[in-house]
Parts: sequence; C-alpha cells; structure tokens
Amino acid sequence: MAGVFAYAPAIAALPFVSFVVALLAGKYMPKKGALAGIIATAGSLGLSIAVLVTVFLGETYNETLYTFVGGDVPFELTFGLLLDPLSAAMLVIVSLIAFLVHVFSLGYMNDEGETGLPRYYASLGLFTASMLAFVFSDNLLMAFMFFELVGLCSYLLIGFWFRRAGPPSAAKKAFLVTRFGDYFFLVGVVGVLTTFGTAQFAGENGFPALAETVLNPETTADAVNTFGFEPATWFAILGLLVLGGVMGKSAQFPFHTWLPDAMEGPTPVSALIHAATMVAAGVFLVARMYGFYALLPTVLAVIAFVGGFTALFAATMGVVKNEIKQVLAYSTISQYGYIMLALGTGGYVAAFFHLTTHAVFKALLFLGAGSVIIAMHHNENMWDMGGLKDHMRVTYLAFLSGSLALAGIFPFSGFWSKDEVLYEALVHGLGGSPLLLGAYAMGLAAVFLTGFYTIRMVLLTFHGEARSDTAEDPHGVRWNVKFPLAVLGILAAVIGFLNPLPIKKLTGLEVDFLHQFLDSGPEALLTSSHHYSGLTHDYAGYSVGTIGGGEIVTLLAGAGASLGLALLGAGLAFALYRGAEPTRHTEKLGGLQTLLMHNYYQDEYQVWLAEGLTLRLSGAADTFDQGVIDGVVNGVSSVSLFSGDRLRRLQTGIVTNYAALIVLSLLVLLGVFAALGGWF
Amino acid sequence: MEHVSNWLLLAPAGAFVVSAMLLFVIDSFDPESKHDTLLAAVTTAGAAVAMVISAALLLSGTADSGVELFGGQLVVDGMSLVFTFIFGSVTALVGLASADYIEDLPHKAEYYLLILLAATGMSLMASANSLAVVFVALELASLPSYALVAYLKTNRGSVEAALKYFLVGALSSSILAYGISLIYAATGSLLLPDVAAAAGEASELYTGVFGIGILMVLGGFAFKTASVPFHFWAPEAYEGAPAPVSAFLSSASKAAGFVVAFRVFVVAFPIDSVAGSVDWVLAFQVLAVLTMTLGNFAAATQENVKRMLAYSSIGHAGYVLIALAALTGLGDQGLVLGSGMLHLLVYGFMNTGAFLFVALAEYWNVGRTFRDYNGLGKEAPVACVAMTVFMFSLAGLPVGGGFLSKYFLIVGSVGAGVWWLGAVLAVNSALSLFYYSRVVKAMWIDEPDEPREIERYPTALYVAIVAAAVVTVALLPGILVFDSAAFDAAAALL
Amino acid sequence: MLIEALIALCLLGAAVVFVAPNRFAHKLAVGFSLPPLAISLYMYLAFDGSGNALLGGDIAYETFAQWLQLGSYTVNYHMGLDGISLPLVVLSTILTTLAILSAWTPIDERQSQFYGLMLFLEASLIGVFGALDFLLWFVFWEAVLIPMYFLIGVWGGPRRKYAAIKFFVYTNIASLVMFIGYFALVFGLGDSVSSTGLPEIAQALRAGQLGSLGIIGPDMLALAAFVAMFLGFAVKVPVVPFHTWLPDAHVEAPTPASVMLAGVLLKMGTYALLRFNFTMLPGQAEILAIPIAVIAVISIIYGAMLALAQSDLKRIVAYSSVSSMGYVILGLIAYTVYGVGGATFQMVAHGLISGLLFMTVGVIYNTTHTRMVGDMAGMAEKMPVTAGVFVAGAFAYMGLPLMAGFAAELFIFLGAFESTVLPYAPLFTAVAMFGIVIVAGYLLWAMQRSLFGPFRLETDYEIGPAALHDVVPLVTLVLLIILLGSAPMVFFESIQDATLDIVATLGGGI
Amino acid sequence: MVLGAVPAEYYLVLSAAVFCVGIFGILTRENALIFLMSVELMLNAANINLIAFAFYWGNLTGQVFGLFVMALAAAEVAIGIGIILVLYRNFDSVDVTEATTLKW
Repeated sequence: MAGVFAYAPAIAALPFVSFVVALLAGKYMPKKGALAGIIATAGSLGLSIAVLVTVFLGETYNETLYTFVGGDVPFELTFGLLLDPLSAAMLVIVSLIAFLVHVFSLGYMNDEGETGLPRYYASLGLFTASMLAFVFSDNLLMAFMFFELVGLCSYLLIGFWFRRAGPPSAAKKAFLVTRFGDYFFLVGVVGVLTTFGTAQFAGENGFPALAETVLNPETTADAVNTFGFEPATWFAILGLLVLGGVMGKSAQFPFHTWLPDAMEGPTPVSALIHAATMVAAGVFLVARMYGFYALLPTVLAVIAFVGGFTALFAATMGVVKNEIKQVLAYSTISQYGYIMLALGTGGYVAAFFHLTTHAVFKALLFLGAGSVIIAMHHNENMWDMGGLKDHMRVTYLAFLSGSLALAGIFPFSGFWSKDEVLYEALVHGLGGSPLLLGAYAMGLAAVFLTGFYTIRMVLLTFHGEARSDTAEDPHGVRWNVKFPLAVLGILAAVIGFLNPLPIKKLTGLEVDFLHQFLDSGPEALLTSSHHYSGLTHDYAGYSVGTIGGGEIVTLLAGAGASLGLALLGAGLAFALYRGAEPTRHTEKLGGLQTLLMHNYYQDEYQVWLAEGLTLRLSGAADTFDQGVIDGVVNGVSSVSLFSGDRLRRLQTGIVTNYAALIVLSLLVLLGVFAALGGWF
Repeated sequence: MEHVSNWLLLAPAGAFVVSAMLLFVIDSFDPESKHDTLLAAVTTAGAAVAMVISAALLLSGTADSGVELFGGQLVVDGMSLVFTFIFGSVTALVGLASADYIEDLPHKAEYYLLILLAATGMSLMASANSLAVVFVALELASLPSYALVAYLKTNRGSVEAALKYFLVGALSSSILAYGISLIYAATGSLLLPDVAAAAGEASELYTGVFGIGILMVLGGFAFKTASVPFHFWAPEAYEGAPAPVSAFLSSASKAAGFVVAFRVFVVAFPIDSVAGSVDWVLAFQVLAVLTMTLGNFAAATQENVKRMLAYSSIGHAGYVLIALAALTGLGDQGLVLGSGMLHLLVYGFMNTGAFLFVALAEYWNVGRTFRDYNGLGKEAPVACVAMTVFMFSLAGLPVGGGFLSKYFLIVGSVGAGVWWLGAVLAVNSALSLFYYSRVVKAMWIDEPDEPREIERYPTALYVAIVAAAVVTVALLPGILVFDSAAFDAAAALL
Repeated sequence: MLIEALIALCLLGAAVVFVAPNRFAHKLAVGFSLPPLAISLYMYLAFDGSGNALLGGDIAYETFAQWLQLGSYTVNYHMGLDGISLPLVVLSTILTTLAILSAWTPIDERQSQFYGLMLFLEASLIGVFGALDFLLWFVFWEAVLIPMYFLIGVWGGPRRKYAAIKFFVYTNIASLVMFIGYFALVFGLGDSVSSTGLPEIAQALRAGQLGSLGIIGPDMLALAAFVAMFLGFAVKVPVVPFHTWLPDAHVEAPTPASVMLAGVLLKMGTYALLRFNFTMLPGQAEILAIPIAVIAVISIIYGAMLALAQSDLKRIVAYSSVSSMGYVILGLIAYTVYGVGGATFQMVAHGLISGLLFMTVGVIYNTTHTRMVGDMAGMAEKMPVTAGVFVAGAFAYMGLPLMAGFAAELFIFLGAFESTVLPYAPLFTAVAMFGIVIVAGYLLWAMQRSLFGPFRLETDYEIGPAALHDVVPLVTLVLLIILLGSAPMVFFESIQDATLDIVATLGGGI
Repeated sequence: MVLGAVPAEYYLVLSAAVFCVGIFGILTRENALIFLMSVELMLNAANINLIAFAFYWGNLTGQVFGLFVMALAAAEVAIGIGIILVLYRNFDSVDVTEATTLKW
C-alpha cells in the first residue's frame, strides 16, 4: 500500500488540472468545467482515502520532491510531501468538502444560470489544489507559498460577482487583511529559514526538533543563529510572527473583519472557505508545527487567549445578525476561536477533532443556507423567511443536524469536540497554568451564546409563518443540492463518535479513534500527539489538574457545564422566537444592539487605518514628493535657466560696454595675480 | 635641419596659400566669375589637400619629434599637424557649403580668398614658434575674418557683428602686442624656447613686468578662443555673420587660438619657472570655469538657434581650457592636453556641421528661432538626422566623437587631481544637453506653426553637412585613428 | 562573436526599419527582433561559464581587441557575459520583441522611426550588459538615452516634452557624476592598472592597490568614489529621493517605451551598482551599509505610499517600480548569495512583471483612451482576458508564490535577513518587507475601482475585447513569470554562481 | 635696469601711459574712428617697449617686430575703415554704440 504515496502529489495535481481545463476549455464543456472539477476532486478524495488508509496502517511519508533553489546557497529551498496522520486526515476532509461543494455548485451556480462559470470552476479547482498542497507540505516555506495561493483563490471567489460593487470590495478586504497577517508570517518564515537553515516540519532535522535541542538544557547542541537574542525569546518572536499569518487566515481577533464581508461570495465558496480551506488553513498550520509551538509557553498562552476571546467576541455579534450567512460567518470565527483555544491549551487532538467536526457541520450549514437562498431567490434576510421547513424537508433536517452540532447539543458531533476543547483548557488551567482558566471561561461563556444564536437562526428560517411571498412559495432544489446536504447531515450527527472522550473515560473503552490515530506514526517524524504533550509538559509546564475527585468528575463537570449552557442558550432562543410571528427581541438591547450590529466598530477603525490614516499619509507623501522633492528638481532647473537669463544680459549689445568689461576683468585678473604672485 | 624634405612639412600651409593664389589668378582673369563652382572647388580642393597632407604627415610620424624651420621661427610637430588637419577639414566643409550659400551674392572670389588666407594664418599659428610669428599669424587669421563677417554688407546684423568683432579684436590684439612687448622686455627674446630659457630669471627679476605680460598674452589668446572675459564679440559675430563664416570662425579660428595658447604657454612659460610670477594654470582654471559656465548658462535661454550655438561655442572653449587648466604637473599631463586637441578635432566637424545646418535653414529662409525649426524633420529628414547627430555629439552623447573627447577631458581633469573642474564640466554638460535637445525637439517633436514648403535641396550644402555628420559619427569608434597621435603630440610638447 | 552578432543584427534591423515605409515597419521590426531573441536564447542554453566576469571567472562569448590609447591607459573593445549579465541580455531581447509586438495598436504614426529606435535601444542595452571595458560600457550606457528620449518625446502623452527632457538631463548628469567617481578610482590605482577594463580595475581594487590621488588618501578616495558612483546609479535605478523623473517619464511614454523603461532601463542602474559599487568596493559598501539600507527601505515604503496616492494606472505602476527597485538595493547591501543573487533575480523578475503591467495598462488605454482609475469601472466585463492578465500581473507584483516576483523577493528577504554586513539586518528586512502589504493595498484598490464593479466609462469610445496581437505578448509574459516563479533555478543557477565571488570576501554567510 | 642715460623703467612708464591713454579713449569715445586711433595708440605703446628693450637687450628682434606691428596696424586700420564705412551706410552713423540690434 505504500506505493500509493507515489501518487500522492496527484491529490493536489488533479484539481490543478481541473483548474487548467476549466480555464482554457471550460467555455466549451457541457457543465462549464463543473464536471472536470467533480471528477478531479472525486479522484483526490479517493487518493486521500487511500493515503489515509495507508497511514492508518502505519506507513508515513516525508520526502523532498523538488528543489526550488539549490546549489551553492546557505540553505536549499525545497518542496516535499509530509504524509502523517494529521495531514492524511486533513486531506480527506478537504477533498471531501471540496467534492461536495463542487457537486452543490451544480445546483447553486449552473442551475441558477450564472455566467462566468469557467472562471468559477477554475478558481474552485485552484483553491482546492492549493489547499491540498498546503496540507501535505513538508516545510514551512512551501506551506507559506500555498497558503498565499489559497488567499489568491479566496480573493477570486469572493469577488466572483465582480459586476456588483460589494464583492470586489469584500475580496480586496479579505486579501488585504490576511495579507497583513501574512506579512508577519513571511517574516517568520524568513526568520525560521535563516535561524535553522531549514523549514522542515518533521523529523530530526525539522526546525521544531532543532529548536527543541537548542532549548533543551540537557543537550549541548550547535547553537543556531538567534540574531543576538536568547534562543527562547527569539523562538517566541518567530512563533508569534508565524502566528500573525494564522490569525489573519483563521480570522482571529483583530483580523476577523474580513470574514463576514466575505459572505459576498457565492455560498458554496463560503462553505469551502469556512469549512475546509482558507480559514482552516490557519489553525492547521499551528497544528502542523505544533512541535515548535509546544516549546513556547508564552506563545501558547497568546494563542489560547486569542482563541478564547475570539470565540466569545464573535459569538456576541452572531446574536443580533439578521442575515443567515452573517450568523454563520460569526459562528465560524467563534468556532475557530475554540480551535485556537484548544491549541493554546495543549489540546492538540481536541483541536483537530473540533476542526474535523466543524468542517463537516459548517460545510453543511453553509450548503443548507445555500439551499435556502436558492429557495428564497437570493434573499438572505431571515426576517423574510419563516416556515420553510414544510417546503424543504431534506434541507431542514440536514440544517437542523448541523445546527445542533454547532450548538453543541448531545449527541451531535459538535458536542463531543467542543467538550473536549473545553476539557483540555480546564484541566491544563487547573494543572498549574491558571492563566488558561481565563481563556476557558471565555470559551464557556461563548457556548451559551452559540446555543442561542444557532437556535434563533433555525427558528427564524424554518419555523413560524412565512413572512414574505417568496417564503410562501420557495424555489425548489434538485438532487445536486440535496445529495451533499444528506451526506453532510448524517456525518454531522455521527462524526463526533470519532473521538468520544467522555465515553472512553467513563467506560474505559478505547473509542478515542482519532486520538489513537494522531498518536500513531513513526517516532522519527516527531509529529505524534504524545510527543507534543511531552513537549508542552516539559517546556510549557502544562500538566493535568482536576477538580473534586479526579478526572471523571472534572470531565463530567466540564461537560455538564458546557451542555447545560448550550441548552440554556438554545432554550432561551426557543422561548423568544418560537411563535408563528417572532418579534425582534434584539432591538430591546438598545445601544448594545447598535454596538453589536456594528461589530464593535472593528471595521470602522480598520477602515480608518486603511483609508483615514494610510491614504491620508500617502496623500501627504505625494504632496511632499510633488512639492518638495520634485520641486527641488524643477527648482534647480528654473534657477539655472533664470541665472542663464540674467547672465546673458551681460551682453548688452553696446560694444563700449564690452571693452569696459574686458578691461575691467583684465584689471581684476592682474590685481588678483599681482597679489598672489607678490609683484609689489 | 634645413633639409628640402622639411619644406614638405609646410605643405598644408602651402596648399592654402597656393589655392588662394589660384583664386587671385582666376579672379583677375574673370572678375565677375560665373564659375561659382570652380571657385568653391578650388577652395575645397586646396583645403582638402591641406587636410590630407596633414593627416598623412601626422600618421606617418614624420614630424613626431618636431622640426624647426626658419631658424626656429616655425616648428612643425604632431600638434601643428593635428591642427592643420582641423583647419583643412573645416575649411573644406565651409568652402563646399558656401557654394550654395553665396550663390546669389557678389564678390565670391574675394570671399573664398579671405577664407583661404585666414586658414593660412591659422596654419601658421599652429606652427608659430616665436611670439612675433604668433602675432603676425594671428593677425593674418583675424583680419580676413573681420571682413568675412561683414561680407553681407547690406545686412545690418552682419555689419554690426563685424564692427563689434573688429573693435574687440583690435583691442585684444593691442593687449596681446603689449603683452608680447612686456615679455620681450623681461626676457629679451621672442622665440619660445628662448623665452622659456629666460623665464626663470625673468620671473625672479622682473616679476611684475613678466607677470603682466603673461596675463596680457593670455588675454590675447582668450580673445581668439572666445573665452571669458574676451568672449563678448563671439555671440554677436557668430550670429551676425553668414552661417558658413560662423562655422569657420567658431571651429577653425577657435582651434587656432588654442593651438597658439597650448604652444606658447607650455613651451614658453614652463609652469615651474614662471609660477613665482604668475600661476597661469590657476588663471586658466578660473577662466575655464567662468567660460564654461557663462557659455552654457547663457545658451540655455536663447531663442535664436545660431546665437545658442554661439554661446555653446563659448562653453566648448571653456571645456578645452581644461586642457591648460589641468596642467598641474600631477598624473599624466599628456592625457589632458591631448584630450583638448582631440576635442577640438571632433569639434571641428560637429560644430561646423551644426552651423552649416543653420546655413541651410537660412538658405531656406525658415527663420532663426527654435520655433521656426519646428517640424523640419518631416521635410528634410536627412539634414535633420545630421543635425541631431551634431547636437547630441556636442552635448556629449555617444552618437559621435564629441562624446569621447568630452569625457577624455573629464578623465584628464580627474587624473590631474582637479576633479572639480570635471565636475563643473559635468554640470555644464548636463545643462548643454537641455538646450541642444531643444533643437532636436523642435525638429522632430514639435509641430510647425504654419505649413511650410521646402523647394530646393542644395547639393553642396547637403554634401558638406552629411560629410560632417558621417565623420562625426565615424570619429566615435574611429577616434582611434587620432588618439595616439594626439596624446603623443601632447606628450612631445610637454 | 555572438554578442557582436546580436548588436549588429539589432543595428542592421534599426537601419532597415528606419528607412522602410511605415506600413511595413511593424512586421519588419518583429522580424528583425526575432533573430537576436533566438541567438540570445541559444547563448543562454549553451552557456557554460562560471564565476564572475569581473573577478576572474570564466567569461563567455568573449571578444577582445584594443581600441583606444588613452594616455597611458588602453581602452579595449572587450565584450563578454557571465551568469549575471546573461539573464539580463535575455531579458532585453525578450522584452524588446514583446514590446515591439505590443506596439501594433498604440503606435499609429511614424512607425518606421519608432521601431528603428526600439531596435537601436535593444542594441544599446545588450551593449550595456555585455561590455567589460568601462569606456565601451559607458558608450552604450549613454546611448540608451537617445532612443528613449525620442520614444518619450515623439510618441508620448501630453506632457511628453517635459518628461523627455527631465529624463534626459537628470540621468545624464548622474552619469557624469558616476564617471568622475570611476576615473578617480582608475587614477587612484596608479601604475597598477594599464587599462580601463572592468575586470582589471575590479581585481586591482579588491587586491587593495588603491593609492592616493592628489591630496586625497586611499580610504577617502574609495569612499568618495563609492558615493559618486552610487549617486550616479541611484538616479538611474531610481532610489528616493532621485526618483521624480521616473513617474513623469513613465506616464508620458508610450506603452512599449514604458515597458522597456521599467523592464530593462531601470535594471541598468542596479546592474551597474552591482558591477561597480558592490563588486569593486565591498569595504566601502560595508562602511555605508546602514545609510544604503535606510535608502533602500525608504524607497520601498515611501515608493509604495506614493503609489497608493495615485489615480493614474501608469503612475501607480511607476511608483511601485521605485518600491521594487528598493528591494534590489536591500539585496545588494546584504552581501549574501541570496541577497545579491536575489537582487539580480529581482531585476529579471521585475523586468517581466512591470513590463506585463505596463503592457496591460497600455491595452486598456488603447481602447478607453484614459488611464485614470476614476474614469472607468467594471472593465473586466468588457475586456475579460485583459482584466484577467491584469489580475495575474498585479498578483505577480504583490509577490504571489510560484510567480517570479515572490521568488525574487523571498531570496532578497532571506539574504538580507541573514546579512552579517548590514547591522540590524533582521530589523531592516522586516521593515522593508512591509512593502508587500502596501503593494497589495494599492494594486487591489486600483483593480477594484477600475476593473470591477458596474461598468462605467467616462470617455466616448466603443470598447470591446483586446485584439489577439495585443493579448499574445501579455500571455507570454504571464507564462514566463510563472515559469521563473516555479523554477527559479532556470536563471538563479547561473546568477548564484556569478555572485559567490562578490560576497566571498566579506564572508557574509556564503 | 639702466638704459643709457634714461632708466628703462621710464620707457615702461611711458609705454604704460600711452597704453592707458589708448584704453581711456576706447572706454570713453563713441566715435568709431577715435576708437581706431586709440587702438593705434595702444599698439604704439607696445612699439615703444619693443624698441626700447631691443636696445636694452642688444638684439634686433624687438625692432624688427616693431616694424611688423606697424605694418599690421596699418592693415588693421584698412579693414577697420572698411567696416566703419559699411557701418555708416547701414546705420547712418559712425557711433559705435548705435549698432545694438544684436544683444543678449
């Protein structure tokens, strides 16, 4: 089975081919490139599963395939594949979602008579290809490069409807904000390369391993170039720099502002961006180089707090939104906050677990929302909906499954993963890193809000009476919409059983499959989860603490708290929005609502930074440039010409003046040289 | 020394004299000659012969060590041959071009005659080895020039120009004569080597007299080379004179002034001996800076093309003055002196060509200002390409030999440790690019104010212009023909 | 003799095209530009030199003949290529051919003169990159100004005369300053050199044979010469604050001339900086490392800020060139293989990318007759391929991975970050890198306003998709950019090889 | 520096005086003919030196050159008169300050 690794590059290459095909020949193809994309992503999915199986059977792969730059250079820049449990699992998730999104697009785009489809499918193909390549990158540089390509594709797709004013602006914002983060990332990449001479993720020669040897007081390793800093300080700086890219892509506070705007793109694209590609790329990167972050307690704390804060912060905004996709957007930000929280608190497995479940249920919710939007003739306002559940059965059921998962209601997938995230935060907070408890508290508070806004969304959309004409007679959807919804709906319900930690703890059954899987793989790669927990323990001082009587009590208390809060939120929403004609309760919030609707004025200050400050500054620079610098240049020219004009007035035209000037200058000359030569 | 073959060395000057005499003869037999072409042909041929002989003598190395004639009154060496070559080429071009320019004017024979006599005077200047010969030759070159400027005697500009030229010239030659007399007073000799021999003593004993003499002689030469402050005649004379005469004066006459200055100052006033009396290198440095700057700055704002060329000619005099101003005794002195000669050589072609283009424009009556030249490129592309070559070469762009020779001067000044002279040249050169390119802009870029029709394309004038352009371009790589000769000549002189 | 063949073919083409009738000029020019392109590609493929031509490495395609005797110095006709100059020669031939192709639509009068000048320009550029003797090099260096002056002045926009003369005089005076600086070095070397050849001078300088000139001692002389040459080249590059001729020249120049100007002419400045200042006087570069890095960083950030303030598409690209050239300076002062090699790579990469953007703007201008961002919107609807290429070019400019610009900038950042010559190298690098954010800002903003949104055009012109002959050069450039970006070793191998000797003495981490 | 009974300096002073008179004339007079005369004076100042110092140095060079100068002065006057003649024809005056069409 190891032979499958030889074909692994095709996982990314296939969608790339579909990109080329759709770009060049999409116009002439029956479904304008959709088929090429579907076939390619299906191929990728198949290969990814094969790789997953192979990895599951204990084979891994970490090879350099292409030398980007070699020769007489201090360090080579290469491309290669790292196929270990983490990337193999992620490949399956990405290709699965991509495949379903392609299928769904048939219904959402083709059936709706959109133009520019070849461009759409080409971008989608490239998007998938870039993300897949990013996932199996074996070094930070390659990861960065595909990370950027992911950014490009999201730009293209968010701005797909370029004829309107909104999408291009949203696309620009998405790219710019993430670019701002990527700036730090790139500095980090350059720093890592110049510090360690390598950017490999895995193995003894990977930079996390090198960093560990440097930091390890017991080894006397060759010192790396830390540019005059203490190694620990310098590594923390590098870690934070790379984290900049993560926060940008994963829409963490304060870089989250691009994501709600990105809803301007077609809904399937939103599904792809939020569930499996762009936003996921950020947190995946942290997981990918967790061996490095695990060495840096400060950075871990930053990650945890950013995550916890973002989770809570985004959830508050989700509460008041009126458009279905807006609610989902803020929920995405919030959920990625949880993943960051997990990573920051040492919950490597929990993070990936939540990444997986979130990928499924968020893709489901977006596709479901897409289905609703088709039905509503592209009206996204929930206050114009209502009562849709009777018209669209499949969509409703699937959407409900996703919503319950999002809200973290037992036994849907979100419950298991979110619970594990919070559990990790709690035990490590208790175990000697009390700071983490603050992050935990924020995460916990967000659970309540999540429950509330999710159920509010479901009720407003599907329940009650139809509040508009379109809602009374919605547009039907076809199999190509229903099929992905069905697949994902089932997955959203059951995928939590990949790693039901409470069951394991309570019953002692070895049902934590994901944990076992991520813990497998050869030691030499240094990417197993127990290696990471060893590192967090040794270098970040993370250890497990409990309340009351031990692990089980802690677990149950934590799970109970989160489930209880989720139910409380859900129940509150149910109580408020249950009726046939729900009222706009959020208006009662008054000033708070205004604040929330304006997203805490985050956009305003960022727009001010971009337009008010930077543009004004550049205007001033331009004035300075034209006035002073170019003014000097033109001034020199004017002065020269003016003095030339004065100088030629010497030539008066009167010959006696000439004679006088000649005699005078001769006399001056004589006088000067007489003085110099000492004639007298 | 008095060997027959040595007389051959005077053949270039002889060629001028003989053709002048021939013109006399022709004119006496046929006073109102209808044979315009014959007169022009004789002039051109005579000058061409002079040019070819000088080149042959120069490149064959016959006179490398310098041959003295007439008891040392004349000397023929590399430098004199370089300059007779310049005079020959300029005279040939001017003679050729004049065939068309003066075709409707009377007194053609006199016109050519005066040109040839002036050329004769110049070639004597190149060989003058005594202050007496210097003065006589200089007057021989100057007097016909005054008359030539006044050639358009019903044209107020021409007459006024001649008057000013003459008056300033007369004043300057008086100053020169007085300077020579003072030098004679201090050294007791007029032969340059003898003056040099006595210079050390003279500058100790008769410091003041000798010093004043040197500076006055310098003034006389400054007049001939159109250097500040004796330049006042130049803009007017060049503007008012018939354009071929302006070409002749600004190229050949200026070169003649320089060859005399080179020889007299280098040979007769060795800087080591006379420095106690007057540091003429310093004087030339001052003059060079003033001349370059004044010439170029005044040229920058002219509206009249011919007057712009006149001022630019002053600017170029300033460049060449660096050849004397950089004789600081540091580094390779032959380099900078030779560069001066090379620049004058190239200048002979490019500047003559430029004035001849102005002659062509006058011939067409298109007007005198830049504005009048607008759009000429469409109607007379060949001549305008040639003019573009002249302008850019004068400005020091690599379309012609002017590029290399100008940069050689900078090289020389840097090598002599007076890099700041090079820097001043640089600033001026950049400014010159501005005003030279105005001509180019007018010809190629600007649209004419009103439609104009050019009816005739004068052959001889065209041939002269194109020949000048071809040689200018060819001198870019082809300066190798003359470079070692010039540098050797300079080295021999030093 | 191949370099001579290149130059001779270009000059022959220039002469023939110049006198040909206007209606044949374009095809003739394309025809004449192809053999040099083919030859240069062949030269590139057959290239087997190694080392730096100035520092004793193998010189490929060398021609040597004595030319002039300048006092006691010989001036030789010495041509030859190494790993640094060869890619630039290839860049010149490629861009010339494409620029000539792209001139079909915009150049509608005096075609024969236009194409003649373009070919003359190509000849001069090849000469600049091929010459190994100073005076010979200088001839070509200055010769470049002439065709460019006419290209801007005759076929340019409304303020073309001002722009042309500004370009002309500004860069000319810079050359003069540099010239004095160089010859101060030559004379400072005294008897240890006997020619003005670049290799001889470079090796003598590196061997520490510089003496004093007049009253100026060796150290002062070297420093002064370094500054003079740096100032001279700085105008050409251009770096802030000597950059103001550039936007004017770019805006007024016709598209093909802009392509050549941004694509190749600016590289002359950085090429010369590399060949002269940084190869010959490493010690002085080290002394001046901080000021130079400050200038580089200011160019990058300030240039980008200026680009942000513009609303003329060409002006945006023009100012962004200032910014991009700042990266080159930063790479050079790093004195590392990645830094210097990356700087050279950036010359090629930026040549292609800025050429692409100028061409694209030109194609838009051909149909809309305006370049003002505010005058148009939603162009992507009417000109989809052109808009697509614009997007590709813009992202290439922003340093999108797998495109040439990213590779170049990455090399520079890597090289600069690890520099041991430049104090506080990581800090300088990090600040400079912020340019990648601003560049994204102004290009995305410009695209949003002009390409996207509801269609609107302020000028009265019928617009439709660009013609095939306009699109072909664009697509070719995009493909080249992607090729170089995904396989940088195509050029970087030879560049790096020629760079090693330059950085070796300072030991700035090889 | 003694020259017979009269010291050589005296000749120098004399010639300088004559020279200065010439210059004074040039600077103050506007009549072209007087201008010419002044130039003659200056040339003659040179001649005084030449003759005096030919005697002083005991060689003939100065005297011979003095003759040359006189001859050239005559030629110069001839040309000068010619130019003044055409000046008069064109400007109806021999005032040298009248002809100012060419300037700057």
